Amino acid sequence: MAIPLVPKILRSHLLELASKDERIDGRGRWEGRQTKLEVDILPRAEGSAKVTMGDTIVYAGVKFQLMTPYSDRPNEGGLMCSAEVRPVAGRNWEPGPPSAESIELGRVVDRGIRESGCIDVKSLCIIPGEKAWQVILDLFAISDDGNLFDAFALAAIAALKNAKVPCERFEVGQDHLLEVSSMPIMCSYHKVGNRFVYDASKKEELGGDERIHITLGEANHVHSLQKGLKGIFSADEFVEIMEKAKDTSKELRKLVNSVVGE
Amino acid sequence: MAIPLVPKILRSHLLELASKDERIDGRGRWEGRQTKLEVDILPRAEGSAKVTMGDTIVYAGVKFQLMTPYSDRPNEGGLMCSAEVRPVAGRNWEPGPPSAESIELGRVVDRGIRESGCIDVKSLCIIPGEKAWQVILDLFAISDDGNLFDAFALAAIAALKNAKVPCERFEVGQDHLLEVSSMPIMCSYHKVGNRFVYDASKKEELGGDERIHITLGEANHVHSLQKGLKGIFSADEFVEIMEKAKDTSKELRKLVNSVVGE
Amino acid sequence: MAIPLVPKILRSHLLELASKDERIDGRGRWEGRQTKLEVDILPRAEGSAKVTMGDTIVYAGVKFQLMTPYSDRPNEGGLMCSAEVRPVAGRNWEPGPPSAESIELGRVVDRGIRESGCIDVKSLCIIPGEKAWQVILDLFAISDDGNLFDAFALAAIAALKNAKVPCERFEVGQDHLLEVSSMPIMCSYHKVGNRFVYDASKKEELGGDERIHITLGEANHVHSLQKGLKGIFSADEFVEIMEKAKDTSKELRKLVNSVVGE
Amino acid sequence: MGGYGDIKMIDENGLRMDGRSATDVRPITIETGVVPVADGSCRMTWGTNDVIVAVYGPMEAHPRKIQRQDRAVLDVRYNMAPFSTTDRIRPGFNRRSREISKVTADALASVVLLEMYPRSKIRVEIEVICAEAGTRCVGLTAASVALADAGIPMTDMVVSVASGKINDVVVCDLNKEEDNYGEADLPMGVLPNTGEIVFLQMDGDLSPEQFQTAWDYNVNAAMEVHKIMIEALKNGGAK
Amino acid sequence: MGGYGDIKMIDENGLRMDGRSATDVRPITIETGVVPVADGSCRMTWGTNDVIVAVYGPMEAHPRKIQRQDRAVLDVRYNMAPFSTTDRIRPGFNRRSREISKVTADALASVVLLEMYPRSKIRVEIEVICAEAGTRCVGLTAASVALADAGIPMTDMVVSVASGKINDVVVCDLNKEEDNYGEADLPMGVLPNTGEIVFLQMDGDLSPEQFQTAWDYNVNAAMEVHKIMIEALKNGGAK
Amino acid sequence: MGGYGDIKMIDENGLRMDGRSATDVRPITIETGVVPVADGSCRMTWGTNDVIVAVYGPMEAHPRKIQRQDRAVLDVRYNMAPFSTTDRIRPGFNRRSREISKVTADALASVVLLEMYPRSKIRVEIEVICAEAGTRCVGLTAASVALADAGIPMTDMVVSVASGKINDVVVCDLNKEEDNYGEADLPMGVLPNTGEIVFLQMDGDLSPEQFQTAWDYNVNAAMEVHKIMIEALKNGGAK
Repeated sequence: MAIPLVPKILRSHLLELASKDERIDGRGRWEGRQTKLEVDILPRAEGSAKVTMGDTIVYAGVKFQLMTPYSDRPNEGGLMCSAEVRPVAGRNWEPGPPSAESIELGRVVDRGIRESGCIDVKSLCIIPGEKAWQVILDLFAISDDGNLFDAFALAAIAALKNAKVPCERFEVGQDHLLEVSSMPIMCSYHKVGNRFVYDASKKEELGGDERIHITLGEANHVHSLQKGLKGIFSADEFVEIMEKAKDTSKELRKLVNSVVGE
Repeated sequence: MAIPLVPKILRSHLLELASKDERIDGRGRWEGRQTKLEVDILPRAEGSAKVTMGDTIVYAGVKFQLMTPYSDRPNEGGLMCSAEVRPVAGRNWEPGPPSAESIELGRVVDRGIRESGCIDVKSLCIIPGEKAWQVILDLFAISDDGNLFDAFALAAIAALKNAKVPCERFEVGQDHLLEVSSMPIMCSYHKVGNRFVYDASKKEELGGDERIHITLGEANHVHSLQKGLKGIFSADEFVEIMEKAKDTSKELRKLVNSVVGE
Repeated sequence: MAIPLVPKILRSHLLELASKDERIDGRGRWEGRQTKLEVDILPRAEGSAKVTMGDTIVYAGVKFQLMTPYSDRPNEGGLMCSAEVRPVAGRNWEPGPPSAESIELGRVVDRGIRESGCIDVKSLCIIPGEKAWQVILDLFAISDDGNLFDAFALAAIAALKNAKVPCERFEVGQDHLLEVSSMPIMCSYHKVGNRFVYDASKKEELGGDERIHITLGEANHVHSLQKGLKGIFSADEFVEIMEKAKDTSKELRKLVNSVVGE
Repeated sequence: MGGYGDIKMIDENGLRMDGRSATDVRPITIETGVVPVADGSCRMTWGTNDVIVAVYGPMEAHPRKIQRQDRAVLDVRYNMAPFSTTDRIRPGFNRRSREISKVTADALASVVLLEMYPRSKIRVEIEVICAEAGTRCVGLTAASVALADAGIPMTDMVVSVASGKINDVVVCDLNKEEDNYGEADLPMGVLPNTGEIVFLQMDGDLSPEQFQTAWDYNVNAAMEVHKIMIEALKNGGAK
Repeated sequence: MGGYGDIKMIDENGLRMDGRSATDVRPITIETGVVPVADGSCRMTWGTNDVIVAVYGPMEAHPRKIQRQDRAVLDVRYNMAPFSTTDRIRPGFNRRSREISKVTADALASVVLLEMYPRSKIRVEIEVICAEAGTRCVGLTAASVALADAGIPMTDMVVSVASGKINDVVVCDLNKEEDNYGEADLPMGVLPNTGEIVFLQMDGDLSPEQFQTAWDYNVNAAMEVHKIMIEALKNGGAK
Repeated sequence: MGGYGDIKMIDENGLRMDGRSATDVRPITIETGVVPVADGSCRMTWGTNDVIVAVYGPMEAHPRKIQRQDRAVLDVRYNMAPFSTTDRIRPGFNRRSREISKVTADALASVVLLEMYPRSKIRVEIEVICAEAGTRCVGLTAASVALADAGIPMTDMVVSVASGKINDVVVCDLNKEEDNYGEADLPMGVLPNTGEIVFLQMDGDLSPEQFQTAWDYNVNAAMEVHKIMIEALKNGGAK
């Protein structure tokens, strides 16, 4: 991303708002933006989802390819997650090889999905040692107004739960839904004006400090964490956002279920 | 290419010449530069040609490799066309990854050859599903004084018509000439001083506007078109250059035949 | 490497010292820095060495992989030598794709090893046409105070002589020492203040002119030469350093034998 | 161009497999303002094609060496999303995309009043979310709308349509199946106010007469598509 | 995280295969000044991990466009040498290394007084010569020591430790075998003076209670490791 | 160096397979002005080698960061055309070409009076159109001629020749077959006015005596080749 030139004035404005416990768009500290989830919207993908969180808009698409299992894991298929933020998504996203920001974004979302074990790679095996499915999950941002992490993670799990394995096209049986055994949900918190807020907007990201990404599964098991950007936080601060993440992840899980069915 | 710094003065000079229906090197509007075609001049290539058009000089070389046909087209070999303009060819051609200019040049010349169907990829098959020829056509500019497009296209078809399939070296039968069933010819027109001229020199390219590339086959069938660079043209303008292209392509076809035999 | 900014003053200082037959660190013209050779110091490598020459420090690591022999050489394995100078090694080594300096360094060290024939690639074959060893020699600089060439070459031959072929891990027999049939030794000379000196330090490299690298084998057979950098030298100058290289290579050969055994 | 086999793409009544006549264009929808953070944007669906264009700028051109003293730089990127086709597209460098980006930029630069913004840059980002056939035409047309949505002055809009040939018959606006088995493709970019051309490519095989028919189909279709563009810009904003 | 098979990693007495208790850290050595040409450097061995860090700077940041008017730029690279692992690592671009470099830089930037050196650059080069498990923690910790060795002012050192889970039991500082079969990994970067956190990653599966245990193990272990760091800096220079 | 099999490359009369004696050089032709748009150029054929060199400059060096205040930058590129060898060469980055470009630049920089053109750049483009053996020598020699053709002042020309060893016999100027089966290769760049050296590489195996013979062969051959170069420059222009 190009270096944004305004953050100093923005920072002091955000600090002032924080002292009155206010946010730049009027939200409460733990309040997310309006979130809309649509699925099955990409005709060429086997699974797809679109997430709109305020002015942040992302797509997720799931494609399948046949692969030969690795010789040391003959009973397993593969899961590949690729996140791209192309320059379409905002003034500061530039063309060229992936930036460190973009790599971190992709890897953190990938770990949230992967480490939850929601896709059992053994279930992707067709003929041991010979043929297996590789699931490719592509995340694609159209409009970045902050918190691409949560938008990507939400679109990712919804697209997976909505994906049909194209057995017929590849002549290996009948089409069926991809098995997704659990539902990891990511909640991200950004330190803005000396305290963490949920679902930071782009302005809050630009004028804020560190961010913390928490991926929770069933029974509030932790599957993935990441602290990003320069900044220091205390154990107490962490305990507070972890508690909030437990509540928020429950609500988002309900949203996914209401859209794709349980 | 590096950004040339003189075009403004050059543009007004060209405009003035155009108003008197003159060209910077004294040629008539539809007059090409002196063109020399030599074939079979690269000892390591199976087919080769060198084209000299005024001070523009290019080589074409044809090489053969064995390939396994693609599984969805088991009866076909392949044709690959690669055009390189390395910094040897002129002050403004710079080292580094291929520029958009260079990519367009290669793809337009490639389409002219490919879309004419002059190489029947089925004739390149040796054993269906197992072995086929890949024809590799390499275009290489030594001196760029304008209109590399036509020079490349002419060298390309002459090198193909002159190519010997090296069956003996690869132990798959006896050497024979590559089958080339038709002869696509490209004619390029550049808008210089508000009207199109044929075979623009480098100076005309630098100070001109858009260019149009027309590839014609037998019976004046159109095989490939490309409008390049910023500029607007009318249907009438296009009709005029299309008629000229019909005449010029006939002459160039004669030249090729006179050098490589029909 | 970034362009160093001090060499003019440095050059005249070195010139003055040379006129008194002195060197910047007090050494004699043909005197090398204190050299320490340690082997078997990398637990994850099958062969390894660390060379300390004054403040220049490098590692060499040998790894083995199974490969399929090339179809035109079914009885041979492979030897690959890769030299990396990462930015850890000094202020002027920058990140990014390998510089021309770095490529030359790697290729010159590689040729010294390869051309001596010390590794017989036929001895690396396990099953002709099917399975062979690929020996990968990685050279890695930790601290560059000049003359990485000799440090790399010394670490390379020591690591090879110390390498155990990991047959057991790959289930192709019993572990055994890699066969190394001879011991090429590189000696490098740098023109500093109008005369060549042995084992130039970084300051001498920065303020000097051309360098000459000589790799000698048994009976003073020459296996590899390289003249690097801008500069002119005479046949007499060359004869002088060649004679010195014969002496010095003998001593270094003794050092290797004393550490890894003959 | 494929031209494979003997598949019949046009029936005895001159109708195509999707029921269109030779001159019919596939259904089109246009929506502006779909990328909220952009200065202008547009989503265009055209048959099963789904293309999103965002425009950023005019803004300062950096690094300085890309600046032009007398006009704005127009930076156009055409890209297909990995999930936009049946076989996934690997992200990264791609010669086809580079060429389409260049000819699209050349076409747009012919109508955008770049001289009004010296030293600045205008970015046009064309993303194909779902591809059928003719994505370069959809991208170029949608880019015109997005530039208008961003308030960038232009001498005219560019409307791009491709006619082609199947079973030796010229038809307008090939769909996917027709494109797979088609024998020629002639994409053009037309200025609706003057009928002039700013974009032209072609490959395949067309006799001089077929070529003229395809050209005429394109110009006529462009006039129709232009009406839909004007309507969308009048309605403004996202639905 | 692997989590494969039913291998027993902890015996009936609660001891691990290498004899450590759940809270024991592997043996650590620290030596400064090991890269003579650098402004500061450190070699840290931690179990079989062997990591070398060199610090260059503060020096002029070039090219100028990377300069910041109000502070130094911290340029951190984490890299694994090709011979540092059982399977050779190919040199070159690597997404994992890029991410670790970034989070390490973010952690160090939280404590280094970058404002003292406007327009300059500080380079931190982390090279893993031999890898066991937890290389990112060793790299970050060793970088703190190397920065101190270079005389770069910091508000505190960063001490990084990872606890994890094997056989459903939380243990501190996983070794290689434990990491291969482990079910979770929680690397943290702790400031010993305040107990605050500047580095945090986690993957695998931890219940809320297990998570708390792993967190506490890390904070306690960091205090121990910090003592060794202080001792090494007091001794100074290479042995 | 190959050194394969027992092929006899020298007959009982000491003649080589192409009829040359041990010290004979292959036939050479030189033509200047072959790249009309360049400031200087040269085509050199040497046996079946066919090499074209173009020189551009002195011209302004940009970007500015590559400029040197006290001299010109010499930018040399050695490249083999894809059709120059029996097996096609893929265009693109190539470590061998990068090294040859560097040592060629180093050799030429030793004789070109770079101090006469501060802040400027001289580009030397060496293109191997057809390769036999010894392309680096042909390239370096032809570059000298092209620089002279461009009027760039030099203290001397560089003449480059390689001697080698086959069947344990030292011979001058290996041809392709000799190179394939040869046991050593010693390319040198000689200044004909002084007999000094600006270019030197070697690989293979040479005893001290063989080495001296090969060296002498090269120096003598260089004097002969130099005459052809002088002749070509006197004749000037393309034939």
